[in-house]
Amino acid sequence: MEMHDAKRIEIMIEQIMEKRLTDLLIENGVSGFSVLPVRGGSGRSGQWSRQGQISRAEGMSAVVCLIKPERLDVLLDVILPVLERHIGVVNITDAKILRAERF
Amino acid sequence: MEMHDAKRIEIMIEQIMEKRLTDLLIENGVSGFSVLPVRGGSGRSGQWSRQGQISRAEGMSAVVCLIKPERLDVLLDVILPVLERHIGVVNITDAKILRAERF
Amino acid sequence: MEMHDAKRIEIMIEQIMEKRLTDLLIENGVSGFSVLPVRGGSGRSGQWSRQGQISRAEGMSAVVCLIKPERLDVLLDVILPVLERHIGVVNITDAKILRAERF
Amino acid sequence: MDTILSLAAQNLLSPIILSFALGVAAALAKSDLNFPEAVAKGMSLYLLFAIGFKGGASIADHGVDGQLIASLVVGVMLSFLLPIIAFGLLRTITRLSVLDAAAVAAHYGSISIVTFVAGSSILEAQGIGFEGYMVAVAAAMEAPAIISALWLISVKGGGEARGMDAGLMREIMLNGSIVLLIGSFAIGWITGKEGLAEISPFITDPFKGVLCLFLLDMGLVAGRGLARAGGAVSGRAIVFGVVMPLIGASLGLASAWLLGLSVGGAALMMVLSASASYIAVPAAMRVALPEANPAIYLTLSLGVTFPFNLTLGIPLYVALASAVIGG
Amino acid sequence: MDTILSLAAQNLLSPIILSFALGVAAALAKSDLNFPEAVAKGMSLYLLFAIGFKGGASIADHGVDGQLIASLVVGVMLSFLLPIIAFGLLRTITRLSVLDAAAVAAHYGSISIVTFVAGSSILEAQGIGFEGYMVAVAAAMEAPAIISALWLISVKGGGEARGMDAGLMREIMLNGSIVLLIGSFAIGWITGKEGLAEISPFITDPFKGVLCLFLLDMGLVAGRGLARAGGAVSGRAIVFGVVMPLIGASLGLASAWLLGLSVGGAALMMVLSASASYIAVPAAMRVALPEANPAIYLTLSLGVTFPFNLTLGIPLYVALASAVIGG
Amino acid sequence: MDTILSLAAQNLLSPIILSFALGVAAALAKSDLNFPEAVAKGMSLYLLFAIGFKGGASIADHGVDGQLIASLVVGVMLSFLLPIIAFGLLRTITRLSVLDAAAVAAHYGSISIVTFVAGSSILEAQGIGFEGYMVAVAAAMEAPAIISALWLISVKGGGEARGMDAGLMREIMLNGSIVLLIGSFAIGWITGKEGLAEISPFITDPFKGVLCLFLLDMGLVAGRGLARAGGAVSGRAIVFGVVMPLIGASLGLASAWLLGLSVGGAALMMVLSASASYIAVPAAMRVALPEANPAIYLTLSLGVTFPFNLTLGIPLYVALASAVIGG
Ligand SMILES: Nc1ncnc2c1ncn2[C@@H]1O[C@H](COP(=O)(O)O)[C@@H](O)[C@H]1O
Ligand SMILES: Nc1ncnc2c1ncn2[C@@H]1O[C@H](COP(=O)(O)O)[C@@H](O)[C@H]1O
Ligand SMILES: Nc1ncnc2c1ncn2[C@@H]1O[C@H](COP(=O)(O)O)[C@@H](O)[C@H]1O
Ligand code: NA
Ligand code: NA
Ligand code: NA
Repeated sequence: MEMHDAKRIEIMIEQIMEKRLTDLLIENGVSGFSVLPVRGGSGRSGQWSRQGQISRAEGMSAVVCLIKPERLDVLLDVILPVLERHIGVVNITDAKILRAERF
Repeated sequence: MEMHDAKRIEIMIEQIMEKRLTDLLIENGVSGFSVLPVRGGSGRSGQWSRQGQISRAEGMSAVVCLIKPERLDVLLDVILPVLERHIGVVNITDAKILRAERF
Repeated sequence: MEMHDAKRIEIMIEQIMEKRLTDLLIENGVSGFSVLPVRGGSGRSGQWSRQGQISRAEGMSAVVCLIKPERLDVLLDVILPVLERHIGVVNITDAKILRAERF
Repeated sequence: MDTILSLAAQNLLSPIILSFALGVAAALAKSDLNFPEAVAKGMSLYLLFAIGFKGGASIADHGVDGQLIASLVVGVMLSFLLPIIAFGLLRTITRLSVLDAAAVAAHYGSISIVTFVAGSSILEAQGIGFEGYMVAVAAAMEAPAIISALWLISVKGGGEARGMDAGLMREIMLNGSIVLLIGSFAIGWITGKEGLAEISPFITDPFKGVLCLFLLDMGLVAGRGLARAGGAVSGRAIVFGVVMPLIGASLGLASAWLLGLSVGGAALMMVLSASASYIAVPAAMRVALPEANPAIYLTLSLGVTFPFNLTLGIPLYVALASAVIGG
Repeated sequence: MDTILSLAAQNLLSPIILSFALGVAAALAKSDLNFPEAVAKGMSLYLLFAIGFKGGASIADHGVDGQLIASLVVGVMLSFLLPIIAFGLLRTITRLSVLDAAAVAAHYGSISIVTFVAGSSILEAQGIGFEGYMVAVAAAMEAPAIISALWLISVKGGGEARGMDAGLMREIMLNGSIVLLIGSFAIGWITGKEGLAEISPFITDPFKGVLCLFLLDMGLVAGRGLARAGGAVSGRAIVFGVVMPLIGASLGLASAWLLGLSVGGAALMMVLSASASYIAVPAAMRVALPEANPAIYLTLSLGVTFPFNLTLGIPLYVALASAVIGG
Repeated sequence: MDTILSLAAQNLLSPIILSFALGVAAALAKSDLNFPEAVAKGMSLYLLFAIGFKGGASIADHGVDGQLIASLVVGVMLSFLLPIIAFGLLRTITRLSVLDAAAVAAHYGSISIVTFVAGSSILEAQGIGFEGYMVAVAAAMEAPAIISALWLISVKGGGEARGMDAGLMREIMLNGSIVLLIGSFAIGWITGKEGLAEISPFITDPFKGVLCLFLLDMGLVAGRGLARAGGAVSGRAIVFGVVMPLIGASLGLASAWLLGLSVGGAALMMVLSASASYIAVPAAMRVALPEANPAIYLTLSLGVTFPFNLTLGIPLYVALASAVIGG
């Protein structure tokens, strides 16, 4: 089984900023990512939950992005300005991927 | 790009125990986590799905928690008693985080 | 705190193939996994979102599966044929798990 | 006898029962028909709100009598008592552990609000009136059974029950269904006939149709549970799932007779005693008795007793209530 | 001609079409207006249940005649035949590969239940009756086209179709929409006029309003698809998306004439033949022909043919049916 | 005075207010009662569609007069002006930073469509008519306040506001609620009385009932916000949350008088001016002023002003409008 090194970047981001982030990713050639709903959480700005909410203002998404290790720095340079003044967190783990021709 | 070591703890837990877990996290000073919905799964207690359900009794959440490596043991000591008699799993991966001042 | 080595496999797969994949996992003795909804994403086949959709045709799930490292190859052999002609990605990270008796 | 059969036949061919049957059939045939979780939850909130409100409005209309308090007290007593009978029966005829038997017993002492809703729909279709406060009795009967079950374990020593701490107690008493049922009951009572008139096109007219769709979903869930449960539940346990509601219904009938309830009220008291919880109690059990096997209690309550009550039980209870109280 | 124009105008200015247009406009303007997936799915379950039930109840009322079987058989034959015509047309006028052409063809042989619902709403608004069993014909026409398409590929060799294995076959025949449509049709048939009366305030009165909201959502989805598809679909393919429904409708009209259907029945047979699937077939294609490009078949069926039928097609078909059958 | 009190009492005991109160009580008691996000969103889409459509249909019925344009212009002016007053008041009586004060001010210049819906329900219950185009005024008043607030920051220098770029501007103008409200208003206008008749069983009959459930959910959200906000909001800020709507309502009344609106129209203009946004503006603030603290503006608008308007405010405004305009 051939596996290739990759980085798994997981960005917890305000839903209201999600489109801005993914537009930027695509603009910068990062065309692979998945968006998972986040139902609630807690951070420096307190605890929250999406139950019964109707506005997009409160609520977060997890954007998971697998990329080649050598592209990590470029990616971070691109996304950090979007995140800077906003709440949320970013974590990066080492991963292996199959079918590397897709990245 | 400055990155800091962290641990990513992912706890798959029964929804009915979720609040107990997150209350405990906050009580013990772990104020950062995100809760993702889990739509179905399988484990020793069989396969399940949330489709069409109305009760919270069956159903799980994934609580993702990023912390400084040195706090891992404290965290595990705190959460294990809650999980002990319940179904679910915990996994921990090494991660890098940005903006470490937030943790 | 005793922790055990494990692999965390995260499979982003078309919803329509999800049951085929999980059936196969169970058939091959991988009885532990969790399915998380994916709300949208982007890849080689373009960008998509589940908002307002009613069909299962467009839409993906993330199947997260924790297994003992020595079983990874068997698992990949089993799942790859299902994924082969379909869109989606697989990533594998090293993880630690608690309560290894469950795996 | 004749009436029972014709009542049962009429009930079996009503849209709500056929919708449930469709759900079970679709699930057993492994169709991918399913309701999103949010829609199922939305329908259950609607049903609880509507049934509570209408109960309250009918009290406002007919006034309260001494029976209200008496009925509440008797309901609570039944809910405490039934788990003990259920536990004894389970330990006698099945091989369930103390822990599993107690968990199952808790379900049968508590009630199924959907069975109650179906029962009152059938009464209405037959033009049989009932005391509006039966909704309040239903709410009162949700929780006591849980305490009985935990007490049984502490006495019989079947494992370590996470004691009934204050947190769990509050969680049970303030669980969403009870709060919504009691709350809308109060709103119906306060706003009375006028309040009902304002929102009747929402809570009365489409009620039965929503109930059909909801029971379709219940059928899907029950059918999938049955298909999945497979070996988890023994033949003897299934016998329990049919006999226990009959015992419950008998006690309910006796209580109704003592209380002097109307035919409809008696039938509903029987329905409440005969039905088994599958929303509030399973959730409480996951917290208080996590080692008890959910496959057993959910299969019995949702897969055996719920369909039994829905199809044969309710018409039987209505016929018996008519014979004993009405006759 | 006059009637067609006035019918089309009247149709274009009805709340349901304007709701669809609002959705398309909002999507093209990149508004963030959207429906949660669960709500969209809930509305589609409601529409299927209601349309099936009403169809069944109308059969119970008017009785079955020999036409029912004949219509079902003809419907199935049309669904087998139309993909072959569509495939030929696509290979002639566009440059689609065998694989993509076959996948698109499967969609046009199958049907769009929402187009059917819209068609029957328009007939009702104009006081034109139709055979209740047309709902059953709709269900029967969902699947055969998929088999035709897979057969085309095996003959024309456009790639390796994951053979029509038993699992896929069952999945198609038992997909949620078919089961719900046939199931509620059966319930409506069994419970008849009385059943309908019981739940009519739920399935009849608010039906059109729900349809408006649902079409608003369909408009949003179609509009987003159009915006996104961009280059994926050629001008010639778009021509196909308008011409093919007209061919389908003609065959539907001829069939209806042979079957001796009423004006309304004929119009609905045309609507079924003219409409293209965007729920059942796309899902089947993702399993059977994963290499076929979804952007092509979804854009054509949901972005071109669906709006065409909804706005111009249906009034045209009604007018033609009136002229040919009614005249 | 008498009328005000009796109006307030009557309002406080209506099902919609009691439902809201039930939600707040359940949240404060930490019940786990909650609505899934998708259901809450579904209900809000329904309410927007219904209120927009009915407004449009009533215009089609009564025709447009010069007042429509005048009212829109005045509404936009109020929405620009109110944040400046709110900002001044906040900086005088509270210790909020420029940034937080501007963010709060933006909410009070904009409007709460649910408060508007509740206001029109109350008017209808009392048989008081109003101008159908008030819905359009509501939509026009959503956005200008945001521009005022950003302008305040650029003048007062309270931090770096992410300038009002074209993207954000379009996002605000085309946010889902505005598009749905204006869109369904247009559809109602175009299809008129006939369109309304077609879908009235969906958008009129069950409207109040849906509003009850929706306000129940709003109560839950507001109650949880209050419980959570704890120290975030000072006593003086709470005073602002009650005084500001009174100031807004006074300006609304004056404007209505100048415009020559009917009693009902004047009451609704007061409601719009008095109410504070909690859907569109918070979302815009998260983009434009991410450093402003959401706990402050959400607690004030949803936790203080919304309940105040719903319970005491609206009956007061109706009474004042009757006295000043009607007298
Ligand atoms: N340490 C963490 N681990 C996981 N998720 C986090 C963490 N910190 C913050 N989050 C998520 O990011 C959101 C905003 O965090 P904050 O910016 O700290 O208010 C929280 O509500 C969580 O959903
Ligand atoms: N190995 C695993 N990988 C991922 N999720 C798991 C695994 N085992 C269990 N789970 C999740 O935890 C739930 C309960 O597991 P169990 O305690 O084994 O019954 C399952 O239904 C899954 O959602
Ligand atoms: N690099 C990636 N990182 C995360 N998710 C991805 C990535 N590439 C693809 N995906 C997910 O897989 C889906 C199909 O990808 P593709 O096969 O490239 O069209 C996308 O819509 C995403 O949800
Ligand atoms: Na019981
Ligand atoms: Na067709
Ligand atoms: Na305002």
